[in-house]
Amino acid sequence: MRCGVQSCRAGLAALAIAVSAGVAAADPVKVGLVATLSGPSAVLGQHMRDGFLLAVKEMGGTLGGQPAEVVVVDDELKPDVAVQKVKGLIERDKVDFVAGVVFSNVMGAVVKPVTGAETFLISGNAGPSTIAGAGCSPFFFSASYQNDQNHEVLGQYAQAKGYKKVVLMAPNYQAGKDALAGFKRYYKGEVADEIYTQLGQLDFSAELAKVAAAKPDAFFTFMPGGMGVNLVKQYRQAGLAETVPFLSAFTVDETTLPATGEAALGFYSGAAWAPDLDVPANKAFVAAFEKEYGYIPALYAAQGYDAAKLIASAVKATGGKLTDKDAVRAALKKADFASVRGNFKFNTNQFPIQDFYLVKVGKRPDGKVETMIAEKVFAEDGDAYADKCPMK
Amino acid sequence: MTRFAQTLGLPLVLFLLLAAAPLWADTFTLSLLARAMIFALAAISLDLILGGAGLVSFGHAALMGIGAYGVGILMAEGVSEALIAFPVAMAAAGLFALATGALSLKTRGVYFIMITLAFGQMAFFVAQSLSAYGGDDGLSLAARSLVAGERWLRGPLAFHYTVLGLLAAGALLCGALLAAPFGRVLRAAKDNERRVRALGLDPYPYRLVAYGIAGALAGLSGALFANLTEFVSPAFLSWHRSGELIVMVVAGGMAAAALKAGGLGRPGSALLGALLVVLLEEALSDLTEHWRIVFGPLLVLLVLAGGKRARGGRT
Amino acid sequence: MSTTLVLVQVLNGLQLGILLFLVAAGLTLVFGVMDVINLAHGVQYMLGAYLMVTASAVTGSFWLGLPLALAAALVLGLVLEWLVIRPLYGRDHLEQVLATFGVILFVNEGVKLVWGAGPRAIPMPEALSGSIRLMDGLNYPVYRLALVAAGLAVAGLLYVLVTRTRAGMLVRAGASNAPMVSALGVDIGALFAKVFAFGAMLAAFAGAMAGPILSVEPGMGDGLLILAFVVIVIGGIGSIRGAFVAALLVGLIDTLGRSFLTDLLKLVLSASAATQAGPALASMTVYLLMAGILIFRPRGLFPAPA
Amino acid sequence: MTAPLLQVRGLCKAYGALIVTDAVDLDVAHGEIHALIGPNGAGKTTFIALVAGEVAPDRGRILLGGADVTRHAVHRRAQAGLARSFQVTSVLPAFSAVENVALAVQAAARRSFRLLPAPGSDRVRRAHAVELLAQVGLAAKADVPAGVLSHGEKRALELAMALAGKPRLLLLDEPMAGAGPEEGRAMVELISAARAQCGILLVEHDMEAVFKLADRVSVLVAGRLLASGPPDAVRADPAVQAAYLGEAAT
Repeated sequence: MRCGVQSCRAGLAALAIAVSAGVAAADPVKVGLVATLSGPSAVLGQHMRDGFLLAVKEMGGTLGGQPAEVVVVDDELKPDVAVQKVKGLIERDKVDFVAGVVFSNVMGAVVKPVTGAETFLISGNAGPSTIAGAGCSPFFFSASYQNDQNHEVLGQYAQAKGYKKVVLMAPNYQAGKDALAGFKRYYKGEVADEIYTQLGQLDFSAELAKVAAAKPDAFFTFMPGGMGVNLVKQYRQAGLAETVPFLSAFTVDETTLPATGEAALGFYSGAAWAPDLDVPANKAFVAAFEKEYGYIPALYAAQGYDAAKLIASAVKATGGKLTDKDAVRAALKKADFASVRGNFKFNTNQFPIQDFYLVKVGKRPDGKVETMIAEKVFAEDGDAYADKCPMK
Repeated sequence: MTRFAQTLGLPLVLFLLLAAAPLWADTFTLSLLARAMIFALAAISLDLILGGAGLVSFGHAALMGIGAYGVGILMAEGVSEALIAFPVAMAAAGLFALATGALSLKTRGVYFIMITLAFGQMAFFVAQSLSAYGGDDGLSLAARSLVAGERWLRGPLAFHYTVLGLLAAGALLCGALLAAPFGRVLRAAKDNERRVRALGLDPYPYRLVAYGIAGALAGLSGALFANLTEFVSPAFLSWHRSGELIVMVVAGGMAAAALKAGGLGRPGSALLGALLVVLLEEALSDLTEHWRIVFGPLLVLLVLAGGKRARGGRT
Repeated sequence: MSTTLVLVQVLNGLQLGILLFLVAAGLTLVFGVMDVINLAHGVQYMLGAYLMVTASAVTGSFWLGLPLALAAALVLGLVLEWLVIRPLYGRDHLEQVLATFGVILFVNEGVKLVWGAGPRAIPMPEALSGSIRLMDGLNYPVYRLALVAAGLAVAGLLYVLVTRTRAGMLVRAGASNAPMVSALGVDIGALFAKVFAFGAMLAAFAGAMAGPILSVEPGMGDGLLILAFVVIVIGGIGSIRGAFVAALLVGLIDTLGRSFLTDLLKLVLSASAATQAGPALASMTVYLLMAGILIFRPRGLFPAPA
Repeated sequence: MTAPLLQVRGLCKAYGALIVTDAVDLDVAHGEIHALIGPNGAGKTTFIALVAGEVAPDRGRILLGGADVTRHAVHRRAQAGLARSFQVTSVLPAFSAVENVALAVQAAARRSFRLLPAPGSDRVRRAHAVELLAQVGLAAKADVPAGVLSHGEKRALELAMALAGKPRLLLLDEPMAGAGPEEGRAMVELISAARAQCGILLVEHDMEAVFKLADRVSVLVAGRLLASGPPDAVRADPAVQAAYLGEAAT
């Protein structure tokens, strides 16, 4: 075996865990955590990793009573690199679980190599429709959501609110198209314009001029990462924030709010979680997270945290006998852990059934900006693709 | 002896090491080596035009990507046979290279770099808009290609030797092309185009044919790459990947020149470059998430220490 | 599409063009004068933005932070020239590409370690934070107008520097015949260092100015570097005038393409085909433009005298 | 009598207001050495470039062996039997001397589009290349990179490359320039020997060599042909003496 897997491959955070573990007697549980840790989107992976590692740390460096080894790998947001890395996790490190994955295109690339090797894959974020539907796998569990759901929240909200005319905008790639499709599944009014922008676009002045010209009742967008930061600031600067409500998904959250600051105040998003969600487990999680890392967790952190807790629950239920795949799967399906999202159970396609909220950017008493629950839009919502999954 | 080392020593050693790899490597290392060898094939094809003909293409990843999509799309349409898909992939990439090369080769130097980038980007955006084949999310292959109806490529050993064999064939082909009268014209036109014209030779058709052959070989490497990852994605065509291939070729040329065992325009050096870059990246990224902070200065040092020796390679 | 909308998009295009010009100007000078392909120019733009993040936070003011950030960028430019670029003069272009690529990797990772992986912001100066009413129903942010004005001012300044001063004369002469200039008894090494650092500062200025409207994040210079190369190649390497014209051309075509191409396609294609092809084509317009220009003018619009 | 090998008729070339070639007529016959002389800046090198095809004329015609090649590209003229040396030597610096000549040999044999090596015929052509090198006295330097050869050796190498194509017409642009006395004498002999195979258009400043070698001399001054004829007649021409030789002789 190579020099202590944790120290070599997981960076400093995991090293801390290994040291604090101190329980080396039992067979360790090995988890490979795949996250995007380089490039402009690195912050999403960082949230997810920190959330996951926090959970492990809180459990004293164990998962379900067994000492834990977490191997963190950076997928570089390149699908082929991700495939190479998960092969390393499975064939070399012989991990029991692969967790994480921020982006759907990376998930699309790794889902087969992982589940094909009969290793459990616990998504910490990406939930593409193929895996939720016909391509579902007994070895795949989502600790996050199905991609469309967050968009549906806003569609439902816009419909309920009685908006007559909206403009939609997303980057020109599959997730962007899915986002707008998800919104339109519930919104039945007029769509004045559907704007597709280039992925990684910096400047939205051209598009925002079109939005202003269309004079819609509301604006819906899916613009993750740095693109979202630019859009939010430019939306505010174009003077649209006062006139056209800004509805979004994965655009204003705790990864981008430090950069957008107060420019995002009053902007809406849809999510299954927000830092102020009133659940005991969540209160503890947010407090511990801020204390540990010095920044406010985003939903990626919450999902990473839940993913670790989910794995721990299965390890515990099986008594650490991870070779019995059927038993592990049955244990995972029970989702017997205290989710920071409160209500959390698995659908037949092994995606969660959970509540979804409209969240709004607001200021905390300490002056920091975060997303806050505004209203519950869906209760115990399953995704639209579960029917197509042959698993029962 | 030096002459032998310059022409055959380095590639021979590398090929022997690769051929012996299954004796000691686990399946993960084998798949890592397969990745390195597939990039090496692409790097060797790039070096044919870059080192051999002095044409720096910044769109080589697009050719590789076209090959990968060739396999992916055919499989999505129900054609899993490698004996059909691989030649189609090579033909598609080769024809794209010929068509874009016919226009690009009217320019020189940095203008050539940028016009090949432009065509590469166009191919990238087309791949991104192929929503029938996954669009930006890419396309999963149902399984690896069949060879004459057999599941030959699915075993790690067979896959290793298949890739190694095709890599060796590609290296031999490029080496032979460069040593032949054809390659002599390419190399001479890189050295002194005016003189070559005065001898009654128009470099254009030679360069175009070389570009087309390089395209087909890059397409082959793309076809293998699709089989390795069982996935194709527009990211395969991105300019970042083209830049990585250039880095492999140039770093390999410089490293080989420093060892006095080759230089630009020698397949063995491109092979060395690809192996070095892929394996070093893997090794460094195992050590730290911030491996680029080490890798970047290594490249700078290689250039600063390598001095002008790299130019003494095959010309 | 209304005329006012077109007008606003033209302004937006100009503004992108100005930003591109600021980055491309240094790139084309360094390339034209010293024959160095400096891929690290994009990270100098990024560094400008990050330095501005810190400088504006430390001083608490945009206006005090800007000169501080520019001075720091100038110093970093000199250091980079001394450490990496100077040994590359006269070397093969490919070696320069490899070495400066290494610099990109290092700096991109470095800023992540220093400033964190997440996007950062530069607060907009109060005085410029509003938007003004250009025409009925269309507001335009003051800051963007200021950015255009600042860019035009820098372009004018550059024009005067290059055409009216001794240093500019040497730069122009150096671009076409470096040995001749050094034969005139000019310390060509010192001239190169100054030009390089000045180019780095221009890129940093672009980054600092873009900060309040764009997010400051690792790798933000990579995409812009490619566009800047497109600009200098269209303009003709070494030509400041070419870079200016090409930057505006690229800015306008890119912006107008993104805004109107899909709508234009709808006139000839079905709506679904247009929304399918439009954005893909809009992403390509800049590259189509470059390929088209190079096919007919293989050395750009304003080729340097051979 | 058959048409002269090279016929230049009314050739004109101007760069802006500067007329560098002004209605020049000139012939070179097979087996003849026709020397073109003139003061610096007379337009000799431009004239060579026009004949070789590197520069397109504004007006006039160039016929090679009776065929009009005025619009033909450099390489097509070369294929039609036109070989040349350059004023500033132009070899393939990274190639060995024998490789330089081997390229010329394969170009002449029209065997360049052979994608794969064929050891047999490659060896034959290499032997031929070595032979040509021996002709110009470079046999000992066959494997030396051309870039490190002395100036005179590069000149000789260029000549070997030119002869490899069995050219009908040889354009030599100042072959003596920069050569030492020994090398100069050797070059005169080489050129003299080459006359048997082809016609030669020789641009040269070394008057001793010109009058030793040339069958005919033309004098170019400011783009115009001032005089043309046998060496002695040209030497005696008062206009030539006034414009050119007078100053050169003093």
